Amino acid sequence: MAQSTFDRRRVNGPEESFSPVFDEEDDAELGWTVKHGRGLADIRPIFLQPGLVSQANGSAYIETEKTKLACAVYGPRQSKTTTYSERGRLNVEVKFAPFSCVRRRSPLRDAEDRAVAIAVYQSIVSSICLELFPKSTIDVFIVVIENDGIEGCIASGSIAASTALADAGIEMLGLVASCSAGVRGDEIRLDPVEKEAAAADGTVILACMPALSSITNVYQSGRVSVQGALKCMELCQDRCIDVHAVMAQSLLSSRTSTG
Amino acid sequence: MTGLSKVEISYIRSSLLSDPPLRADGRAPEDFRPIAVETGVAPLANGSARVSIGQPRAGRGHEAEGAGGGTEVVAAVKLEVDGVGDDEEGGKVICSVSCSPAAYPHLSSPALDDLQSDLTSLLGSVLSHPSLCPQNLVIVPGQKAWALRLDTIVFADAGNVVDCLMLACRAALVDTRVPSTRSVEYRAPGRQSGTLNEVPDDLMDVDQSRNGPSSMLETRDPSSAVDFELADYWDEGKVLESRDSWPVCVTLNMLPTIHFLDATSQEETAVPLRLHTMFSFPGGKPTSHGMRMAGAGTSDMTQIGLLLKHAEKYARNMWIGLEAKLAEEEARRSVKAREKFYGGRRR
Amino acid sequence: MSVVPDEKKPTPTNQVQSDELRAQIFQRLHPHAYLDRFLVEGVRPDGRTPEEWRDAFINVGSVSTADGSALVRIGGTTIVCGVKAEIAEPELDTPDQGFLVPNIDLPAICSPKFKPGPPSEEAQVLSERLNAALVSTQLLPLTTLCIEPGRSVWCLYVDATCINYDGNAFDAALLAMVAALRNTTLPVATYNEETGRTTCRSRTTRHPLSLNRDKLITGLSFGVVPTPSVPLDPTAFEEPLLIRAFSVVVDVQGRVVFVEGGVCGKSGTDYDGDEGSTLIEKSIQAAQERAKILHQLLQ
Amino acid sequence: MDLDDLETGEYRLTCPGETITSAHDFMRGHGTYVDDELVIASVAGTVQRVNKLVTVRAARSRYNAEVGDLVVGRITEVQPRRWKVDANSRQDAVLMLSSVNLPGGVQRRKLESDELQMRTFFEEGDLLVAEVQAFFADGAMSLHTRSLKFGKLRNGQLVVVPPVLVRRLKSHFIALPCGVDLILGLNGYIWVCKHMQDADHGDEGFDAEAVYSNQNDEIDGPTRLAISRVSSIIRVLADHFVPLTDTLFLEAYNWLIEQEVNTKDLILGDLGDAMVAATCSVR
Repeated sequence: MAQSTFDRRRVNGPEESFSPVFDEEDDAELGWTVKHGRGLADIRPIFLQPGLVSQANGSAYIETEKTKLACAVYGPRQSKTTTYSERGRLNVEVKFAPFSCVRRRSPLRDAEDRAVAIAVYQSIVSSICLELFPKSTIDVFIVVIENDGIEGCIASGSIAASTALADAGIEMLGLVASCSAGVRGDEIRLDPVEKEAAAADGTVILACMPALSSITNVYQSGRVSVQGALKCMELCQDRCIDVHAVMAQSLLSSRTSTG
Repeated sequence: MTGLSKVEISYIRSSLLSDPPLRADGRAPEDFRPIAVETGVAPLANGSARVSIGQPRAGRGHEAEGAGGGTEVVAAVKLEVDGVGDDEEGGKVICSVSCSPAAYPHLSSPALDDLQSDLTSLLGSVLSHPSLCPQNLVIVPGQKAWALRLDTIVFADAGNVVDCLMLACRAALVDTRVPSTRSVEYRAPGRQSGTLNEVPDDLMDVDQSRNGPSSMLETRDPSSAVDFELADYWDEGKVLESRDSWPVCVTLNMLPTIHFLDATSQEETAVPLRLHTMFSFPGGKPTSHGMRMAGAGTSDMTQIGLLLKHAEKYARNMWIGLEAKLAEEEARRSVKAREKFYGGRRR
Repeated sequence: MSVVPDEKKPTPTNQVQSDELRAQIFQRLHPHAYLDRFLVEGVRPDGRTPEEWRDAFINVGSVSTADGSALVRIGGTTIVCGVKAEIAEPELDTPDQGFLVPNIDLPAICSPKFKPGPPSEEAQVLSERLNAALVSTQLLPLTTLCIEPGRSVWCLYVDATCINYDGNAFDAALLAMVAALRNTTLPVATYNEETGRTTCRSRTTRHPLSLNRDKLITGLSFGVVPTPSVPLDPTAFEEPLLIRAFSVVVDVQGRVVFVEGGVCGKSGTDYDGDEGSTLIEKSIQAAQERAKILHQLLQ
Repeated sequence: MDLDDLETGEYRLTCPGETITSAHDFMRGHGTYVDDELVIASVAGTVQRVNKLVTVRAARSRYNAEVGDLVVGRITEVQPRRWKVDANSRQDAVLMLSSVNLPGGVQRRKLESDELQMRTFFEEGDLLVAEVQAFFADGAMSLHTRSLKFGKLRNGQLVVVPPVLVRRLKSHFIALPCGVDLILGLNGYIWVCKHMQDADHGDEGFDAEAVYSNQNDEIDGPTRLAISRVSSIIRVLADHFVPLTDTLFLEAYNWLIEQEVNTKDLILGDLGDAMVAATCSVR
């Protein structure tokens, strides 16, 4: 929104500026009735392509309709810190492009970047064999190009990060797939878009390794009943098997195309 | 502190897995250390609470390592008047956590910053969720609202800091009073004013603050209320509307076959995987406000299903305990507040 | 990682692998000599001739959260640019002019040489050059961004983010910014005298920006190496080896509107006056030809 | 126990800056300084006098090492030919590679290969018991583990108490009858572990595998319970600022068993008070 502080490292605009205000307002209640022609248990189609960033050790670009983000993996490389660590360190940094949200984001790091980074970190950290990389750091960088709900962002970010790690040839226990769900009343919708998530009572994000049927992350917000949350997790876990297939397919086809 | 040695970690883990499970201080897996709650600790705040888990060994410095000690947190709520943006309903909850460097003497300052922002984002994602925003933070619909700043400070961390933080937050929020306000309206003379005047000797037309979504219809009406004033009355104000929804947190530390509660720092190091669950029981009905898995390790559906059932039970016990304590504190408080107000007047 | 000794008879596949390995080691240890060997033969490490451009690709309007957007790829270099329009008060001395705020971000994702955090020196210099190019050419007359003189104007934040950095970010970023601006549409905004507020009527009724059609610009970058050739469109490997680099900005009619010395490379061996001017003439010619192709892409 | 022989026979407490006596008649000791011909306290604590020497013993301070002290420490860093050890002192202590027993005989020479595998002996976080050997010029203490009594610690847990509570005893290795061993580090770190058999001693019996092992032995439930009990006793005694002796542990332990107290209730406070009252009054 407003660019409050003068930053001599960037080209600066006016001291203050505001998002345009529209006379006709969207009704927030309409969020849940958003039409997108998919069933409650359907997720958005995933376009996933590994190896897009040629400079990185591994990378992936993911697009699920309006959620678009790129992820690159650098490492394992020597940790900067001097203290010895027996296990490798995983570092996840998330950056939203200034134009990625409905309101312009200031280019400075904010709390949401960090929140998404922590969630993605939790999703993928247990899948990596960090004990094989003493003294090393694996950097995972994510740039969100277009954001359609923080839930989708975390889920897609985890998928892209896991794919990029596999693309970088880093040893892992399994691929991490992730899926989100929104609950309103008794109705559960998988992979909600931003408006749906805003209109929902609560949301659940699940990350798991379908190959090992183990869960690496559970992230629930808003209000949900225990039964509702468990039901969401089960539905998400089922859907993650499909996501896993997409990930495996994209990795295999990228391998065969590059020879 | 350089963490624990491998043998210490394996000793803690194997003790927990032995039958019956055993912990360093003799507790059973589902036992908490003694919890102390005190509200109204910050006189200048609109609501505040101090919570400690385990016995704080204040003033004994770094000996917290290995020797137990306690986790101690203070939470305080300050209300600030804030403009309402064009597409906002008004009222917001802003959380922040700061960690005293004394609580983490072994952390470098960037690591401390990271920890603070991690805890802040955890608290914020649960407590600042729109579903918890109290309706009565609106002062003048479409114009002004209270911004609720919930600041917490971690004074000592001997493990299980998240549960302690959430307890302190709930206690402080329940302790919070929103000052009574009345909207002030400027009207052309001669117009009929249908106002309810609580204090008759007021000079201006006053209108009792109208809260809730019903008044949202008038936000674009230029002749409606534009400003407000504070009521001068012994009562400090009204409680927050969603006070029965602010959740408590129970952290379940997970080993493959068992789980345990209220881990000490050593236990947290030895058993990194945990599940934070936030529950509230408005009207006795359990509602989950947040779940976060943290730490390296994996779980599975059956374990999580089981954990959640247990978590609900533990959270309910904690909720009931906290409610009883808060009711006690409240009784004490209103007497104190009344005395303070009239005492101040007489002087 | 050891080179297979010569006396050993390697199997054919081993032979290929070890040759590749040796080339890699040579490239890492003596990058200058490595590049020179190629240029002497009239080719470059990526197979291009020194006078060859990399393929360019533009995709516009894919980011729905932006008021205008473009994705540009030149070879491996990928840049996404989005325009966000906001409303601001104009400066006192220019009450009828809006703002155009171009910035480029080179995040840690795009290359191992960038770290997370505030903009690197390279990003700061690039932002300044892009700003200079966009402002000096008057591609977008700022008066067209005025809503109510002295009260309310549009402020266009043109933010480019590099996803993959393989050299020549200037060309790609400028192309992305111009394409994004061409793609940008603004809602109809009105200033209400009474309330002092600016509002837009509808999200759907939108108008494109009034760009100066004949001022559409493209940037073209060249490198200077000791050998008498000017490798254009340098890659990330070549960039640090150049002793000089410069960029030419050409408009739609082929007029040169902007020439600037580059950021990378160290000064030192300069060409003699004559040699230097023919070099520049040659490059400008190359730029004009290339510009035609890019303009077609933009249309 | 009471060694100070102030003529008045009473304890005197003092604070930094307080004048104690004249510098003409007395010599200044630790915890004091001389200004304007007066001996002035520089720490808060009790005044002690031995003949003409006046010292102030701080009520609470970090550990002040002396040569020959037994300490329990934790490795913080592995450096070329040495380990850095946190021993609750002003500086990290140093354990030289040459001051430890290495596998293959106590007297063997240190090889380059030993330098390369220092982490297989001690790594970051490991606890060890050692003796203060000497001091470096900069005041850092040098440790050694060249005895079979010393080395890596296993099979138990660490309890930390203020160093002043650990008195110098005849032996700092205490075997309690409940099957629990105690190692009282003079630096306030106390190791509580399962009783070790005084098995085959002698240089030949030196078993590198066992000395540098990162595996715990099999420990049964009752022993674990006893370890946790003893640890709690130490914590409670330390909370009440009671100097620790071997007899005290025994009495407290027996009291706990007699009263059939659940260990976890000790941390609740009241019971701890009762225990301290019961055991300390006996003496």
